[in-house]
Amino acid sequence: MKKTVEIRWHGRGGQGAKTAALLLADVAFKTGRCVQGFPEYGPERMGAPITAFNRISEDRIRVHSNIYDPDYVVVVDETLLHSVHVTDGLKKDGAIIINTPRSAREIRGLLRGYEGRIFTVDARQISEETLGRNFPNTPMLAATAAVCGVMDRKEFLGEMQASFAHKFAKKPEVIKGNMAALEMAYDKVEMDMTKTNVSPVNQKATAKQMKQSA
Amino acid sequence: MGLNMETKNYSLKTMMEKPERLAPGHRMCAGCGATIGVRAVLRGLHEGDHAVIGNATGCLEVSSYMYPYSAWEDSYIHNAFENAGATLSGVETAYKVLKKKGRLGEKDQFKFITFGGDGGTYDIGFQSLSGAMERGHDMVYVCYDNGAYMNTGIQRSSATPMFADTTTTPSGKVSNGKVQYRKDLSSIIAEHYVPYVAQSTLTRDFKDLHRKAETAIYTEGPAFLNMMTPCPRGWRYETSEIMEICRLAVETCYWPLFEVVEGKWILNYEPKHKLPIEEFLKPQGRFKHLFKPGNEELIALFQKEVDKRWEDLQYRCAR
Amino acid sequence: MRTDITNINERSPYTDLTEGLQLYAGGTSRLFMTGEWRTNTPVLDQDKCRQCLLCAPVCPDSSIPVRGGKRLDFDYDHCKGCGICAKVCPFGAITMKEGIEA
Amino acid sequence: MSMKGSRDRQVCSKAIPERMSGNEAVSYAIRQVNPDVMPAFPITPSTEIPQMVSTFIANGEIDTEFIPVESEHSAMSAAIGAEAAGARTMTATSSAGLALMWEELLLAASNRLPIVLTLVNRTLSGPININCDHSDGMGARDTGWIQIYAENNQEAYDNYIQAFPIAEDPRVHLPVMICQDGFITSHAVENIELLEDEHVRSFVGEYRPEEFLLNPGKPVSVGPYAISAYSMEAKRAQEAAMERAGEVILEVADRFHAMSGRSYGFFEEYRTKDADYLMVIMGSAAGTAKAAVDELREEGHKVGIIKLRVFRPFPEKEIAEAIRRSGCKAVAIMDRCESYNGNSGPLGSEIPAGLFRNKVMVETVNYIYGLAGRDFTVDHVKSVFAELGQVAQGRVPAPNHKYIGLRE
Repeated sequence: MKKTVEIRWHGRGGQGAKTAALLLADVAFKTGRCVQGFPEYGPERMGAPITAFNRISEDRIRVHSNIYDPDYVVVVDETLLHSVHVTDGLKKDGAIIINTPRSAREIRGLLRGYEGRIFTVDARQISEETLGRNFPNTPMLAATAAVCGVMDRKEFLGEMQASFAHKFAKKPEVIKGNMAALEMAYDKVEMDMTKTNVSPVNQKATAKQMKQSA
Repeated sequence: MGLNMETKNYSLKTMMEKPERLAPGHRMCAGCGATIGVRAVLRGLHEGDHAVIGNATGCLEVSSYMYPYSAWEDSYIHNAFENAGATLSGVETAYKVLKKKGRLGEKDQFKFITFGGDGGTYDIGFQSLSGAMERGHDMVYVCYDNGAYMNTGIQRSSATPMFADTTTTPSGKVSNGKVQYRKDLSSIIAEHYVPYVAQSTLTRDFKDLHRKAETAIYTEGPAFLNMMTPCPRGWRYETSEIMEICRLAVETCYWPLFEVVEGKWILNYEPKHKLPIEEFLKPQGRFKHLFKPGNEELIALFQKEVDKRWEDLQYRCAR
Repeated sequence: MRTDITNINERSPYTDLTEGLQLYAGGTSRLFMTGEWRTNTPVLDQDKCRQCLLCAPVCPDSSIPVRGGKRLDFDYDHCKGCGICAKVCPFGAITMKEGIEA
Repeated sequence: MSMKGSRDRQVCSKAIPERMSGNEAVSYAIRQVNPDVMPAFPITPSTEIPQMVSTFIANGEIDTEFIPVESEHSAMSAAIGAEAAGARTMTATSSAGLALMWEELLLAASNRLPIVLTLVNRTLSGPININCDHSDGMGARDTGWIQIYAENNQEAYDNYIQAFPIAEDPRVHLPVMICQDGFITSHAVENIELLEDEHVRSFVGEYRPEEFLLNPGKPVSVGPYAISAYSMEAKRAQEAAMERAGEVILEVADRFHAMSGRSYGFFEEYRTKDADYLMVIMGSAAGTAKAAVDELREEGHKVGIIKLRVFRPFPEKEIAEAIRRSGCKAVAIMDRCESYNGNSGPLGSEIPAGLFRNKVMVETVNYIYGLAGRDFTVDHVKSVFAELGQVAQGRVPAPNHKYIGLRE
């Protein structure tokens, strides 16, 4: 993993993009990383577009500004693609991860000439299948972990299992569904194969998708 | 409460025997009504009980604790003008926690009484008072109501009676003094549904004020005591006449004596022959202009308002 | 360290004042003689006084001490001469005399 | 009201690695200190603190008495009553909340009450805005409170724990304001090293004032009217306490270092040795500035940072000495607050005055940045140092309190 990975989340107030960013910080912390997880605050209410950020690093993070040139952009709600320039400043060798049932090919048209890598995952479908409700942030968290490769699958799922066990101590029945959502999203996240310049960071993810598409 | 209450067999002799809790040497005006009232309220404290006295900025405060001279025999805190309620709620909460944490012994009994003029109580300190009453602190808030901002030189307050001549409602060629009726703060605090609210003033044997002070102090939870204490300077009457002025306020039903115990309204005194309001207004220079020929209808208006409020009070007490 | 205000006066250096001007004592105002404000002075006629004590509670300056159920003479160190006591006395036992002397 | 501490000889505490927001960190410290009384009124972005404390109380984790007052003015009023009564008292607020307290801030200090206030810095209206700048804290800079600013959640936590021993020291007896940047640190989850409960408790010690309202049979009078013959002396005595606060702050920092291994002073000098250009900055932006300095140093630029931690008492001589020692050519003075005096922000006024008084004649440029949450980035820091170079070499005149990241 490169020295500091910077991630920018786009979602809508109430969808849990902030929570996902904090959960990612959480799990990265538990795997020994230095982390930052913070939302961009305003008086916005339910439904308004919101932004959240992660920095994940091997050393203590001192920068306290927002992220303008992220390595990764995560879009929790694809309807934002019409209103928000989600790819602004996104690094050339970075990637965007979008919650959508559509293929990356279809999505690319909405990205204002963005040429970098696109990963898609149908977080809604996964969430409804595993949790019976639309909690897109849980699958998006797993997809993001898979793509930006700050930790490996086993490490990630292990830590999430542990934190769910703590978080849902009073209703363990929901743990299984949440874990299933994470695993499914981690494995199902798909890269647009029209692009070839894949950084070593994501060989794993890519290889995995080769298998699936075969 | 109720147990060994002194007022059960009240006698001026035994009450005046009690050690004085407001020392002489304070700088209040000669003949000040507030200090007479404060002394009476403090006599409501049982001997051996400690007290912390709070005080809003005002005549009483600037005159009773002028460094290094304090007239207070008990612990005393003055903070600012508008926050006597909040300040004493802090003190009372500290008492609770020091007891809880064992830093005060079981036998160390403290009572909490704060004094504020009508400025610090009806007006600028109203929010702080309302908050403290609503939160249910075990304290007594005593308003010494002299019907204007006397400390700053007799400006009108929401406790100033209609038509009073004050420095911000002067009577003049085209003015008859204050335009508005006074705010009925006793009722407003009663509507907070606190355990005890009472209205009193200085009476011949001070039994009414003593009983209400003692009841307020020894009632658990918040209590409010509204005490009319005339100000010779602001009301412009002959200084020595104060007790007569108070009697007339009660006999004309301008200042009825009542209390509200756990929401029950009780009328403590009903004049056999309710005196006309002129009797109360006449000796006071601040109402002099009302007695100019042609102003009879102003006095009639004043009487009308007094009657209305008196009937309203009788109704509440009859409920 | 309780406060002895006899050591605090208008010539005391700032280091001698109490912290935050707090007083660790009560009733220190007794040392301030408001009796000097007086222009009229109440005089008690012991023979006329029936010890009803109606005068004691009306004194704004706590200057009518009561001991053993009886009022003593005025505390002229503090009495400001307002005349309320004379007014409330039912027996004419208190008269107001011009000047500061009883 | 002096203080008899029962503080043990300091033993080193085990570091507990955690991750939490600045508000969580301060609340965690509050739980460890278990203060006696906390009156508070919610205001963004400090609201989480009274919420978390209320939860600790609801779960019986602490026996603090929380007073849900009806305004911030009443919060500080009740705090004054509780502290004078002998209870260890704290509150939390932001922005308009602190502004509403203003009158009471002065009284807390002049009554010499060691209250602790945790301030989550937010701009003052108007326009109304919930984001960070230092106008609230700076607005209270002359109220007689000690003010200590934090770069991140760790410092907010560490400063809070040091606040009580500083405030309650008999040489000081002044209230302490612990400041951290609203949202930027208060709501950002970051790594932190916590201390063990028992070490924090013994570090802070029991609160045992000598004189207090609730001392049975020993009445105290607080809050007099003082004629001119006493008032000026009282204010001078208060100023003397603020002067003494400096040494106490350093002593407490030493004890804290012994326990935690983390050292604190009036300010932190970051790569100032042999620096040509310095930046004096306060709060979370100092971290961003350090990151920029590292990059610039790699490119061969001799730049450094002075991160001001203690703003009151103002360590004028020490700052001047540090700048003199560095031998730098020019200093950028960064204000996250406007003074509306037509010349400079608060630091832009006080630091040059200090340099002048201490005969350190170096070029200074005052920059205003980050008002009402305007983001402040590594690139901004670099642009400031670039301009500073131009100014020092006489290529451009020194701008007069220039705004950073402003649309012009």
